[in-house]
Amino acid sequence: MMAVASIRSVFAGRTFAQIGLVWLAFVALAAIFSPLIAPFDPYEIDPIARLTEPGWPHLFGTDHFGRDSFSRALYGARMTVLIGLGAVIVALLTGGLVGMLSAYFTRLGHVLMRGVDVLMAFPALLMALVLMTLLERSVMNTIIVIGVVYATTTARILFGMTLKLKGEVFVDAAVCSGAGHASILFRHILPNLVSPLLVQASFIFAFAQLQAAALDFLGLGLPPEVPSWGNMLSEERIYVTRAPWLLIFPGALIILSVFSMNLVGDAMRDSIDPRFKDDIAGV
Amino acid sequence: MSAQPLLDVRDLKVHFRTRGRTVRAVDGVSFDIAPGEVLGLVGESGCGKSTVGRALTQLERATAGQALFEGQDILSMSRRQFLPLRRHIQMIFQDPYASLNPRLTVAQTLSEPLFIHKIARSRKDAQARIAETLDLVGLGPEAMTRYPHEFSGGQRQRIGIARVMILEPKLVIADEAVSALDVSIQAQVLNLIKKLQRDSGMAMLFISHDLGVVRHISDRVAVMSAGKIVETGDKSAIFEAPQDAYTRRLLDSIPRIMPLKETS
Amino acid sequence: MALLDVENLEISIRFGHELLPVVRGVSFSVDENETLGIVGESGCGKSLTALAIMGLLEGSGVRVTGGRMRFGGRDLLAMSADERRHIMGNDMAMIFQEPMTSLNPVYRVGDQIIEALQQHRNLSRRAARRRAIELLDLVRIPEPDSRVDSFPHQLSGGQRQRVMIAMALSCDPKLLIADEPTTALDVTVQKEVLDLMLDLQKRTGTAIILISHDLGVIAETCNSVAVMYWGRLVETAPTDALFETLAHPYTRGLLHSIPAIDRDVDWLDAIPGRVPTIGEQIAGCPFHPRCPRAESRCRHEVPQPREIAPGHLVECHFPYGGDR
Amino acid sequence: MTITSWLKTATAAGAFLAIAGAAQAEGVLRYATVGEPPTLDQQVVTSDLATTIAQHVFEGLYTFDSSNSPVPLLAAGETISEDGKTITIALREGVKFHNGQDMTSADVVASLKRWGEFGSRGGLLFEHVESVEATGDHEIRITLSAPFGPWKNLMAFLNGGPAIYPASIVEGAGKEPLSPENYIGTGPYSFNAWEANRYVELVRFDDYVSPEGEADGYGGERVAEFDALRFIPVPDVGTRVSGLRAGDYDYAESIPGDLFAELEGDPNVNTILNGGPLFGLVFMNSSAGPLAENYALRRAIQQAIDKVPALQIAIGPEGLWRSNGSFLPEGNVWYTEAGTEAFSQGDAEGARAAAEAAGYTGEPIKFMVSTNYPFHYDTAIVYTKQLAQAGFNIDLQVYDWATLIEKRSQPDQWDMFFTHHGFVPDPILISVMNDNYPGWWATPEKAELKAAFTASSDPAERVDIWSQIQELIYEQVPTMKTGDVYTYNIASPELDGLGEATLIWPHFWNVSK
Amino acid sequence: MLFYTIKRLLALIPTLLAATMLVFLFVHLIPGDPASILLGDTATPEEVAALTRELGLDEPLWTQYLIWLGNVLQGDLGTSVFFGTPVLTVIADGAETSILLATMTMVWIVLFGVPIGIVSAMNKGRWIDQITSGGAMLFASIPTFWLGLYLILLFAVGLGWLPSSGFPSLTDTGGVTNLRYLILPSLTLAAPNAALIIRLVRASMLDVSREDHVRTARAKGLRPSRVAIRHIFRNALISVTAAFGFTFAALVSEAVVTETVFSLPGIGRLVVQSILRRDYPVIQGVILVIVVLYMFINLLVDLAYARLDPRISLK
Repeated sequence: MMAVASIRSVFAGRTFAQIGLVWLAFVALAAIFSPLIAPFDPYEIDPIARLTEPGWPHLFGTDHFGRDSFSRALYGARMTVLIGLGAVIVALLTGGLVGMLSAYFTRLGHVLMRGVDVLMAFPALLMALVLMTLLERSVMNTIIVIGVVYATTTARILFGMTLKLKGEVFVDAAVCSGAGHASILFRHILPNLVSPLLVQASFIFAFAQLQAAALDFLGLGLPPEVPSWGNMLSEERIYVTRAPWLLIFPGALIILSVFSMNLVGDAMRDSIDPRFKDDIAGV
Repeated sequence: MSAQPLLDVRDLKVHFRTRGRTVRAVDGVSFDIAPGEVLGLVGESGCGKSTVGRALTQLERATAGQALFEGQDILSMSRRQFLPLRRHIQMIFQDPYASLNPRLTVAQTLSEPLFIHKIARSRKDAQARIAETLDLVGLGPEAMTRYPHEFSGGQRQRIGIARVMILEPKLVIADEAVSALDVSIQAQVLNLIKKLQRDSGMAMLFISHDLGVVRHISDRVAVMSAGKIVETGDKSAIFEAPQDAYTRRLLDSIPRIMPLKETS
Repeated sequence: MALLDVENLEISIRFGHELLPVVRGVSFSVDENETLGIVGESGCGKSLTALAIMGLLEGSGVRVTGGRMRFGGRDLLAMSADERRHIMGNDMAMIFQEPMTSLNPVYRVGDQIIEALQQHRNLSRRAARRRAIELLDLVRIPEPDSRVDSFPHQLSGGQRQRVMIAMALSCDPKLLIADEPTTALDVTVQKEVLDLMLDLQKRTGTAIILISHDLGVIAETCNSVAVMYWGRLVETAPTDALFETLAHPYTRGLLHSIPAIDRDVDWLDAIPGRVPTIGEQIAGCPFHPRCPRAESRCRHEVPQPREIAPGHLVECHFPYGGDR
Repeated sequence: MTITSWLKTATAAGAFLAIAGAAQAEGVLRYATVGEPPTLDQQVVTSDLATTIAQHVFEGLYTFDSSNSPVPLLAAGETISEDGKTITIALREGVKFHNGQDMTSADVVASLKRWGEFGSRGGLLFEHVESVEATGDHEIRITLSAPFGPWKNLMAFLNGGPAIYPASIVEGAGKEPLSPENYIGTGPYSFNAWEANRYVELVRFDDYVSPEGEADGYGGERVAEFDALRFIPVPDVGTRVSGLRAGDYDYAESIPGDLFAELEGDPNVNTILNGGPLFGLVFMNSSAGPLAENYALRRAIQQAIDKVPALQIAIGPEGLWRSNGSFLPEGNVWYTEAGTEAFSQGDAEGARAAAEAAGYTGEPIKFMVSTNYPFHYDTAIVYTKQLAQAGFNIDLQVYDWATLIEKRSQPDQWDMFFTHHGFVPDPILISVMNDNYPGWWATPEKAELKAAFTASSDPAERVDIWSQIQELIYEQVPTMKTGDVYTYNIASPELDGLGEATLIWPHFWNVSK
Repeated sequence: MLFYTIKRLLALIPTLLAATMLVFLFVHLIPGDPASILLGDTATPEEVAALTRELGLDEPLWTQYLIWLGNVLQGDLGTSVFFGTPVLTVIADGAETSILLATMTMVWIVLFGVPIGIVSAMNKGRWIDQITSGGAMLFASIPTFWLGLYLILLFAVGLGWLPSSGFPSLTDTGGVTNLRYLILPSLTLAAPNAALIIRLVRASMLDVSREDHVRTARAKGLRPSRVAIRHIFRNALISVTAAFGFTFAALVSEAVVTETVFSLPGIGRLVVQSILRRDYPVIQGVILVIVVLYMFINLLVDLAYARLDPRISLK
């Protein structure tokens, strides 16, 4: 009940953010039900029906393998959700934990945050590139690499926010009540970080898509046969004039989804504790 | 006053190192508090009075000195050793908005110390105690399931007081406990604190910058300035015949409402 | 005619689609050489009243929704933004509660005073600087020659508030509005700053509106006092008269709530209940739920201001000292 | 500012920029390459890109004419002894190196010796060479241990071939590629600069002495019309196409088949087919893994595959590929249909049965492919599907080219991998003939045929032996040909003298703008 | 200030050392070896082994690292396996393009980002704000290469106004007019980052405008534009400056893609190509240079920060 009410209050009067939310819901539905709705097998190759223009039955046309782009786009929603959520989970679990513990245990923090500093000095895509070359191209590795890239910023952000919360009077009060480290960290500090973390998660989700698309473009992202929007763009990019639909549809899907996620993140950011607003970069 | 003080602070020093400089926040403070006694610690901002309170609850580590609580030096204790004593040394904080975790209900906030100190054996037991304590501070049992933001400032401070009282401590450190409250609410809370103190017989270190409030609640008063105590004494002595120049200046600065005549 | 005449001022805050009045029917006037104290607990609307007079509500979602304000005979509410700005900082100046944050941290204090001077006076930079040093000297800042080049963070809280005063006085305002000018300061500093303000008033004849929650400060400083409760002026009177009579039960309750510095009282005579929030609906006298003298009339009928003595207005059906 | 006036200003600004763009020097050919060559040292490098550039700088004793027959280039002519073991080659006189020196037999001997010892393809010939010596200022003699048929083809193939360098540079040079300051040849253009990542620039060599005769293929007269040739790396194919269309490049190589129709219809673009097709190869691991000795299983794999859909998908337009099982294209002297009935069967059921018979029980077969060449990847995807239908458990491993190259040298890492092969004028140059090439096909049957093949200098006999080798390839399946791919390049219509098709590597002598 | 700078520089050393170690480790864990790539298809294992030995790639990793580090300290980043020329030269060749590209991008970012951000903040909630902040967010949501692709199609292929790709050096024929080659790439690169700055300027200005001192400024009777620029923007600049370090990192990342799309001979593409070629010394060198540059820029940002905010003492 309370959650519903607060979601409503976050998005009240924000038409664009509402539209964004609806779009993301579509993406989520497509991701879940793609095997049911997709009219074709996204991997089915048809040398005869190559590069067909959009129409019936190929709503988004076909690519140079003769695969149905609409079905691939639907399955691509899966990758979008998977990469987004995966990167968020990796970033928050590793970076979040490092940041929180570093802020709370000052001495440990000295060491850990130094390490984070070192990693932060590597521009994100460069690090992802090197890591991806190091590992094999796979969905899992792409998720891990993008997650690790955002783990550093997440660690920084959580470090700052935890530090602020650590100085809060209610933490002092908990200490005076005799609460232990674990209880203070996870019962008193963490719940207060949930909403800023959600905002951060939404931005990671959005940027992970762009990062994954860039990796796909450079040929170091998801395995090329995987139907993802980034792969669709990158694999078919030479057809930009020959078969423009192959770039317009997946491009629009990426832009719409990243835009929506940003809109949603932005709306949520405006509703969180103003103390934490500065900590979350976003767009 | 009894011969054996409840708390005996000897030459307490708290120094902070920031950017290579040492700030002597508390620089050799000594006082004692007898059981059931209220000591007012008064001083201007930055004089170190709050740091004294924080050092006594180990929120800040003391640099030097001793603080004997029932004969045991609490300053030299580890966090773990100090844990059982926390029950007896409790703190009321200044800002009732900030001192309650916004994500926890009143019942959750109040049950935490009960379970940590194993006072409540069961959820039911805890519920009963919480209701009882809330009643003590003038709140109904319906408050239990609510979150801090649903209360007014005065009510929140009552919750803060309830969290302390639920442990039945021997010593309460009240750090500017009523400063953030509006005058009319401040009066209610002051009355409540005074009543609870008298009823339970707990001792109290009442830290405040407000001389009126300190006079109202304390038995004895210590005046602090620049990390040191400049004068300690019975409250009437301090307020009627201050010895120290600083104390005198402090008292002189207070605006007074002169033409006070009762008409009714 | 008074320098400032506020009549039936109503200020409302936008809350979703609703406009909730937060200050209602407030009337008072201030003359040259006079110090009017406005006292009340937090949220009673005293600061909003001050900002409304100054013209600083613009763009904050709060606005004046009724009444009139005349300054030197001119209707403030009818003025254009430009005209209003011409008065702001010039004929009318304001100092604020937080000396720590009210100065721009990135500019030297001298430059901030100079900026105010140059806005309204056609001065060369050099002359403005000279004047700024004079002003700093006037507000008793030691070594004004060098302090003029200090950044705000290099000054103590009291000094910063003095800089604010210097800035406010730079164009010789006719009216100075001081919103809780000493709340953030220690008592010893508070006394110095208040003394300074009164001293300067004596020299310049500036009218002052002093806003405070501290009855003591008001009593020591002001000629007359206006007590606000929940957006209304419940009692207005010359200071002596007010403290002599304490006609409104709220005024009286407020005074009794303060622990005295020079007497021992065992229990404070606290006002029960709590201050109502902005959105609350209270029929009749807004104070009646907390009032020891409330009767059924108070629950139904909104009291109108009554003059119980010359210059002593009370909004109460049953004021102390009044005829019941 | 109204919309119209804004548009006017914008158009004017655009026009200004466009004019400024046209200021680019007229005499420079800008060639968009797929990347950068590792080195231009032709003796040690087998990169096609390197040869495309380097053929303007370096020359060999022979080269190919338009019918892919070797013709003299730096050589004037040769005499071969009766027993076929002694070859005496006369050199053209008056040929100058870019450093101003005359080319003499000393330079040629030194160059051949280094090539024989360290050159990529030098070993193929020098296995059979007893000595190389100068017999005059402009004459050399090569003594063979036994007659060796393909010697002239090997000498004429510049890629990994015997480019002639000055003796002063090549004496003492080893396997290590020559450094750019030593890029001194006899070609119509001399090496000028190599700006890493930016371009390789060649400038006209004014003292060039051209061979006589009408230009024919790589043979005949060579005239350098441009002041300079610039080879600019533009790895992204879309950018190469857009760049040529926008007029930023005069020539762009390696354009995908699917764009052919569109580009051919574009008046601003000329398409130029490559005469010699390249072909994809799927190598099988003869050294380790389930396929090592199991020829029956390999044949089953071969049986499962229908090459046509893969070509349709990977290449596109019908005219650009041929489902041809012969390792050399139709019309070429080496064309043979021996064994090619097994080339493209697409018989899933038959393959399943054959695999079972060969003892295949569904163990995974590791198939490595790289994404650096889209047609490799596309083809591999189609094959994987077809093989899966025939019951094969294909584990498709997608790497970048560098990783694939490393992995393929480790026998335990793979069972099949995909690569391609450029057109070669002599089958001896095809990589599968090399016993050391990953896949390590070195059966006694191969050894026997190969020995006979190289020993014969009778063209007819050699063609016959080659057809037997091709048959053996279809039987033992060390590699699977995927079909011929006719690649094409695009050029600005302003270029004159390009001709309809490119022989092997596009060249820019006798070409002008 | 000088003392502070030196202190900060010294503090960078351990971070830098850790970074170099990481670079080295990462790069050498990448599968694929330069020798096989260099020698091509027909090389025998013996030849590959010989070249590997020659390149010193057969030594234990930590020995290689120490040798490399020692050389780096002497200013020698090694020799490119691929080009055979010193890594420093290879990087210097790419630096011209990258530096010009970055500078031009920064110019767009400041030129578009700051004024639009200010206008957006001053008109908070009105249509102009909704369009600019919405548009900014939209631009930040476009994949760089997609945008670049269409810019080429429109402005180079379609309209023929600007070159599509490549960048001849300023010293090449054409001189300064060659900068037009960088217009499209820099716009592509600027789009998402300018969007970021727009939103940052807007947000910081709104934050600052809620601060007490702005009320003081307004109480002086200053014009709204003066309050906005002199009091709000000047203070917002402090947090905007902090974002420039961040923007730099983002620029480097996106430059990798942009330089690839536009075939620019810059450092970004050099990295990608070198990774594909397994040219270890170049990869290491470039990453090292970028990391050093990044740290240096962060230091500059900190110094600028201190200049902008007198509360930060550099003593």
